[in-house]
Amino acid sequence: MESLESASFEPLRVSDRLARKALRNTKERVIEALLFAAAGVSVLTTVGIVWVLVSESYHFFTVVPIWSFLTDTMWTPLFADAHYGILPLLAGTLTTSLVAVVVAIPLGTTIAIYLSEFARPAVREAVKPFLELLGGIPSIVYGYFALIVVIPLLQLLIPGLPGFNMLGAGIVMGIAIIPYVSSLAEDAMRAVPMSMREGSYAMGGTKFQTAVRVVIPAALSGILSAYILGVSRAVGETMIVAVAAGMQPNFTMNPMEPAQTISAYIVQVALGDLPHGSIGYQSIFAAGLSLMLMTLLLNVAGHFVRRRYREAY
Amino acid sequence: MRSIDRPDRQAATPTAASVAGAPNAHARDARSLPDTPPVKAAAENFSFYYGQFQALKSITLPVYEKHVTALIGPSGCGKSTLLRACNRMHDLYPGNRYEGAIRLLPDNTNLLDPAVDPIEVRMRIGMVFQKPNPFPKSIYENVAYGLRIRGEKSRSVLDGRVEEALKGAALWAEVAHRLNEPAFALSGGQQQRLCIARCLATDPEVLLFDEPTSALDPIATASIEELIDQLRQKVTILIVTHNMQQAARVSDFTAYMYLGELIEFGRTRQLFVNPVRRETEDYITGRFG
Amino acid sequence: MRSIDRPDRQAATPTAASVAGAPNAHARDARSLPDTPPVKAAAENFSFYYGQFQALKSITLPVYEKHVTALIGPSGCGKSTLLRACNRMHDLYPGNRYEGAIRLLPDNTNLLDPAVDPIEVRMRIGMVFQKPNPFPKSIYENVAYGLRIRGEKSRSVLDGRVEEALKGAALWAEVAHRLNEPAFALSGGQQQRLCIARCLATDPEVLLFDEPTSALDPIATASIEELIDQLRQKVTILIVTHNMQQAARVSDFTAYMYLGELIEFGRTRQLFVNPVRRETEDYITGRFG
Amino acid sequence: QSIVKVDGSSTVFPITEAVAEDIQKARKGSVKVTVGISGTGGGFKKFCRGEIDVSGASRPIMKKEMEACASAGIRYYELPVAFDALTVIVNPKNTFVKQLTVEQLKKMWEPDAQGKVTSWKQIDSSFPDVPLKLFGAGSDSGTFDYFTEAVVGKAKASRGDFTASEDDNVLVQGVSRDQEAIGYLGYAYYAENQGKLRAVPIVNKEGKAVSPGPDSVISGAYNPLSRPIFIYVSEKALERPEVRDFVTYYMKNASNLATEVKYVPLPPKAYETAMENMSKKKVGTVFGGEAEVGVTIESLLSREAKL
Amino acid sequence: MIPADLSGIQRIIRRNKRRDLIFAIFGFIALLIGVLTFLALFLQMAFAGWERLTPEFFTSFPSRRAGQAGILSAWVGSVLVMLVTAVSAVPLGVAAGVYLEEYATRSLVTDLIEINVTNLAGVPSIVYGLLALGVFVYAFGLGQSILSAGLTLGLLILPVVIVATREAIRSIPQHIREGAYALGATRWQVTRDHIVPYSMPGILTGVIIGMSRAIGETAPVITIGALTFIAFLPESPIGPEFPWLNFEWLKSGFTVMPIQMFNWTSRPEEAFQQNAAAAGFVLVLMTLAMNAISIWIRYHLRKDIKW
Ligand SMILES: Nc1ncnc2c1ncn2[C@@H]1O[C@H](COP(=O)(O)OP(=O)(O)OP(=O)(O)O)[C@@H](O)[C@H]1O
Ligand SMILES: Nc1ncnc2c1ncn2[C@@H]1O[C@H](COP(=O)(O)OP(=O)(O)OP(=O)(O)O)[C@@H](O)[C@H]1O
Ligand SMILES: [Mg+2]
Ligand SMILES: [Mg+2]
Ligand SMILES: O=P([O-])([O-])[O-]
Repeated sequence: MESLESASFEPLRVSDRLARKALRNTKERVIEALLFAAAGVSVLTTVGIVWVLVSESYHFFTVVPIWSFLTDTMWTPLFADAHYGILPLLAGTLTTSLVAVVVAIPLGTTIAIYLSEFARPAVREAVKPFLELLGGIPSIVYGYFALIVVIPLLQLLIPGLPGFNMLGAGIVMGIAIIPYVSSLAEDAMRAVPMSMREGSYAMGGTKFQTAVRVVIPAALSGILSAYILGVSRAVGETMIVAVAAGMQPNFTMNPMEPAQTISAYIVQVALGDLPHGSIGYQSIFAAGLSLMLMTLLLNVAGHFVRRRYREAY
Repeated sequence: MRSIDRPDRQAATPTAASVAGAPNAHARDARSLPDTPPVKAAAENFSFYYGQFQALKSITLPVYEKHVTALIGPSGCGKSTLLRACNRMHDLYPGNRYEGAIRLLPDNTNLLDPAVDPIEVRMRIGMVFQKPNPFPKSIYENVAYGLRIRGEKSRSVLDGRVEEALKGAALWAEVAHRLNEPAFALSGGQQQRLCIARCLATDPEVLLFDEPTSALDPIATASIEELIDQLRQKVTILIVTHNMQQAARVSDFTAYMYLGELIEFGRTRQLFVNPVRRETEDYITGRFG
Repeated sequence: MRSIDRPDRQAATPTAASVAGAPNAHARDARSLPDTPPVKAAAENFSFYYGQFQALKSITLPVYEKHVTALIGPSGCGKSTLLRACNRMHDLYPGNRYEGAIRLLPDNTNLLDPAVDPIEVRMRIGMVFQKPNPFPKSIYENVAYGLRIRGEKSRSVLDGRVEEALKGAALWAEVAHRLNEPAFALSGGQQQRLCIARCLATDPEVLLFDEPTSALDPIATASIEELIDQLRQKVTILIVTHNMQQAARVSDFTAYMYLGELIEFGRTRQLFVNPVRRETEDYITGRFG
Repeated sequence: QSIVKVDGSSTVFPITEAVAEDIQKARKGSVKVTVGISGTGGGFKKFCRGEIDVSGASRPIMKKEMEACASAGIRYYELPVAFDALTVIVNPKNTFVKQLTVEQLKKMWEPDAQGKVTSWKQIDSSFPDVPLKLFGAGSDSGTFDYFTEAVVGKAKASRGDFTASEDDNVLVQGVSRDQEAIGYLGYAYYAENQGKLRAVPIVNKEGKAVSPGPDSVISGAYNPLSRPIFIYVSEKALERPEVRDFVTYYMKNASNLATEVKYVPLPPKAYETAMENMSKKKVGTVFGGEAEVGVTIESLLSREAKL
Repeated sequence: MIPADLSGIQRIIRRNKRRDLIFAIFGFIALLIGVLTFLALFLQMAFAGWERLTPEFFTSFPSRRAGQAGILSAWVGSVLVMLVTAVSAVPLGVAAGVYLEEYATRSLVTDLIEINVTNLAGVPSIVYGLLALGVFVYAFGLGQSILSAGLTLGLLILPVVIVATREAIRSIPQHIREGAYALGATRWQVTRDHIVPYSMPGILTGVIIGMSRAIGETAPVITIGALTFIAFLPESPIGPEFPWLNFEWLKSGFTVMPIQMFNWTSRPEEAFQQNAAAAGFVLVLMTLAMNAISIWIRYHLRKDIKW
């Protein structure tokens, strides 16, 4: 017994060891708490966003009945005959997004299929950085491009097209979101196991048949989430529409017309200086809240799509 | 030359020269001999390279019509490589190279000829993989797939062929009432039979099986083996298996491979009971591998 | 308390209650041997649960000081689980549960006691993994790491210990001139010896090896086995291996496990030549597993 | 660090920017100026919160803003810097609009027109029945206030369904690219883009159609759309040397710089009087906090002298 | 229909392969559209802004004379804002990522954080602008400063950094962790000595991608209110005496590259469009450079660590 205790190999006595352990534990705890706090910041951000949007909108909705906000077809909060109908902004947002999606989804999907199923690896590696760069270009630059290049071109093709219109803005926005769609869709397709493709090729399928009939259905959930992400980008995109779509809350779904989107309204107002607390100031938060709800809806939809079409391979 | 047709009498494979001179000689021979069936396909001095690495070394091997030929050998010996060469699966990946020939009878086409479209080869030869790989579609669409890519649109033709194929794969009874359910809802064994039905629907001349039961439980395995037993009446089968009992149970002929070479080929019974080569014997008795 | 040191006379492990009454064959086997060395560590009625699944069932097993004890048994029998319990590796993952005790002598600490800091356990017990897992740092830093986390900063002390450890792992000659190169530049066998040196640098009381050569080629394997043979002079070793030849070559004692239970424990020579239990014999002769 | 903070009117911005740029060059960076563009109203809001030192204004300070300033204890000097002619612009390809009366403008812009007046034909039966596309100043701008006052008769009374922008390029681009468009903006912005836009002559009180331009502004013929523009300087801020330096520099060079950026400068006398008022600490406005239309250069001069 | 003979099969193959070819052509065209748009955009700006891309362009302040205007205050502003962004987002994001991967056991709280991060990544940037307006500018009283803007963009890229960190950490094989733990390392030691260093390339890639996105963000910065003429630089972050740091610049007003470009785009004068093109070109080069760096890191730095 005696010999056992003295033969301790640990250079420290037990009490020292305990002290060290306690110290270590405190340090570990403190660090963990700090890291947790850092993770909590993201939650605080969300709380902050919701709090700002809801509290300012709350004041807004004490003045403006929700019903008229949702049904009025005019949005003139800053003018004498003030109307607070979100519909024109909503129509603008949806129309520009729709144009963008009509451009981005077919092109993005085609590119994704081409890169994932057709292109040689060398081509894929060479082209992908280009697409990434396309996705990295600031949206103000796209706005400039829409205004200076694309809309004048469109006016040549379509006589009578106004100088600001949703078509031009939407097309450029579509190009801007192609990379999001194509890279996510391609990732989804590449995640389809080779055995699935081999099954189709072994039946005598061509690349196109394999891609369309086997790979796409198998990657459907990933592809759909890519689409949803694209839509959600389009809905929230600001500078392109602010610069090129016109700044007029115009209740129309005709892409040939100028209109304002929710996000563009917010920047427009922010360009001036509305006094803190005025109804105009609050109106941008009400608009922001609508925008946030739309993207939230898309996020939730994405979540369910991923659930519903979870890859079973 | 006799060696090919008479695996039971002589050792191993024919010499390179014997096949090179008369590509379809064994076919003729096969027909001429009473105890071997006609040849449906044959590898002739077939070598294969994954980039620099030579995975198969001058393989010469006949596959007899409407019989089951099993490929056995330790892991990595090149069984899958040989099987997959038979429907040009290696074409899907860059850097692979074929040498020699694999001929399909009766038309004596060299499957590996660059002028032969791999799609044509694959339309004639079906393949069933190690892991069941049904498409993410309904049961019906899985079976109809091969017909659809051949351009068949008539619903009634499809219906008929799908039923026939499912019956052929001994799956009809189990799925007849739920053809529109997703294929993933089936059990592993059912999925594998579905993959077989998928091949049968297009009437392939040869069916390739790559360890078709290694991902399955014993009951599912038994049902697949039984199915293979029935299929041999209609179609030529080449099967890779690492389970020697299975090879013994289902095959008529067996080829033993080692390190990319064909060591011995013969009637299954004979090869298992009385192998000519010592390596084969070591492997079969479990002393090695 | 002498019983601790003399498992040959009494129960294999220190607390009389646990082992003395235990009906385990191995305890008796061990005792029956004339001159067993002192016990360094011992599992006592040790059970382990992955969530609901019980992976180890009341294991009682001594590990003798400065000897090599091998754990053998078919895949999934719980060898790695037992080994990893010895340095509380399971604490890293949620949902695992220990029952019983693993005691470390001479201080008779129950390693599994929640009050015992797993870090302390791991500082006393080193571990070498199946796949060599050097850190992506220089060779020097790999070996010095254990000392650094113990707060050692003096360069001269570190230099000395690193050299000593590398010599102990029979690696010094090969790497002395390139201590600052990345560890990944070494061959697999060298990497594994580096991992051993990494443990040796901190003077562990026990070294755990989990199939340390299964990812290595035969030459590297031989060098590791030779190293283990030298190490036994200095440190107590517990090694998992699925290679029975290896167990026979390197170990002094062997424990055969099956389905989470310890079937038999004894001197290696005796267990291999003349196993007490039939299951062990079946496994050793290759009739099973 | 002492920075002169200027904000407010986009109309005044070109002059202020010129002053800011030149003084920073002249003083080799020892004076630092920031110039924001929040519109006249936005500028006054900040000004009366004490956030800025100088506010540009394209209309006189209004009652509400005076009260806000008073309650915050902010007193200010009102310094006129130039005259501007609000210019009604159409696309050069628009051939049917030869001139417009104030009544016709009112028909287009009054709040009642919102959602109803959508065709040129509704303005004048001689005009074709093509869509009417309106571009105008944003609701936070002095230009907007002045235009609505002058045309509709009440400041800020305007329809809301038009392309409203604080950003004058949006108006230029919009009108220059659209044959059916009409808009209004500060003369300087028209002058810079004469090739792309056409200014519409406006029928004045005397019944004559007059085009905007330096001469018609000085003569007072271009009414009611000419107006003085100002800067307002906080009394307290003026005690700071850099602000005083900036304002003095502004007054000394306003005449030249206004011309350079295409405004109509005031007679030298006006700037001198303003400086005098400042040195005599005459704070406050010469306007009653009411919107006023048709202030001529002479009347402005006489009012200033009387402060 | 189903071919029985070889020629039938060959006919079908020919038809199927034609579709293959047609699609391949389409795919190639789609790819070209993407790549060509990029080139068109890039070259258009390069040609339009070429004359302005002189050294003076980078060392001059904005000016009313397009020919003399430069981007000095803009690029310095961008750099400073990015500095705040990086300093705020990187430690927070990495710490959060480390927490989620290395520390958190699955619980309601961590689920919440995870869902939250995913959702934040989908929140439009303009909404971050609103958050900043309500919280930083008004509630915290930080005003329209570099600090407000930097923090806003920091929050904006936080999800990107978190996700990149997590992915990088996840790619570290478990046996490396176990190796360190087996030596007796504490969780923090493992994190500090192994997890963070080994995931650095991945984290850096994510950070740079996030920063390249932040540097081009316009809308949230406009929402804070940064549309200003600024012709001087904020105080230097390096102070004259110990500790040689100066935090005055954080409170300074500012402008950034995209805002400067937007500003010029908004000018009606033709000459400013050239400046806008030149500024856009520089901005795109900046983001391209950042992307290129991240691609380089991905392909090269990661090669050094292979498991
Ligand atoms: N894609 C590949 N690239 C390079 N070498 C490969 C590739 N696939 C297989 N090999 C190698 O070719 C040899 C034969 O592989 P193959 O898969 O044909 O073996 P196998 O007999 O089917 O083995 P198993 O029983 O394990 O399936 C092996 O050495 C293998 O490592
Ligand atoms: N993390 C885990 N969660 C749940 N069960 C596990 C886990 N790890 C191992 N098991 C199960 O515990 C049992 C013992 O596993 P263990 O890894 O200890 O076996 P082993 O004897 O080391 O086998 P091998 O020789 O294959 O390494 C097995 O049935 C295994 O499936
Ligand atoms: Mg295989
Ligand atoms: Mg194990
Ligand atoms: O910017 P404004 O001059 O129109 O107020």
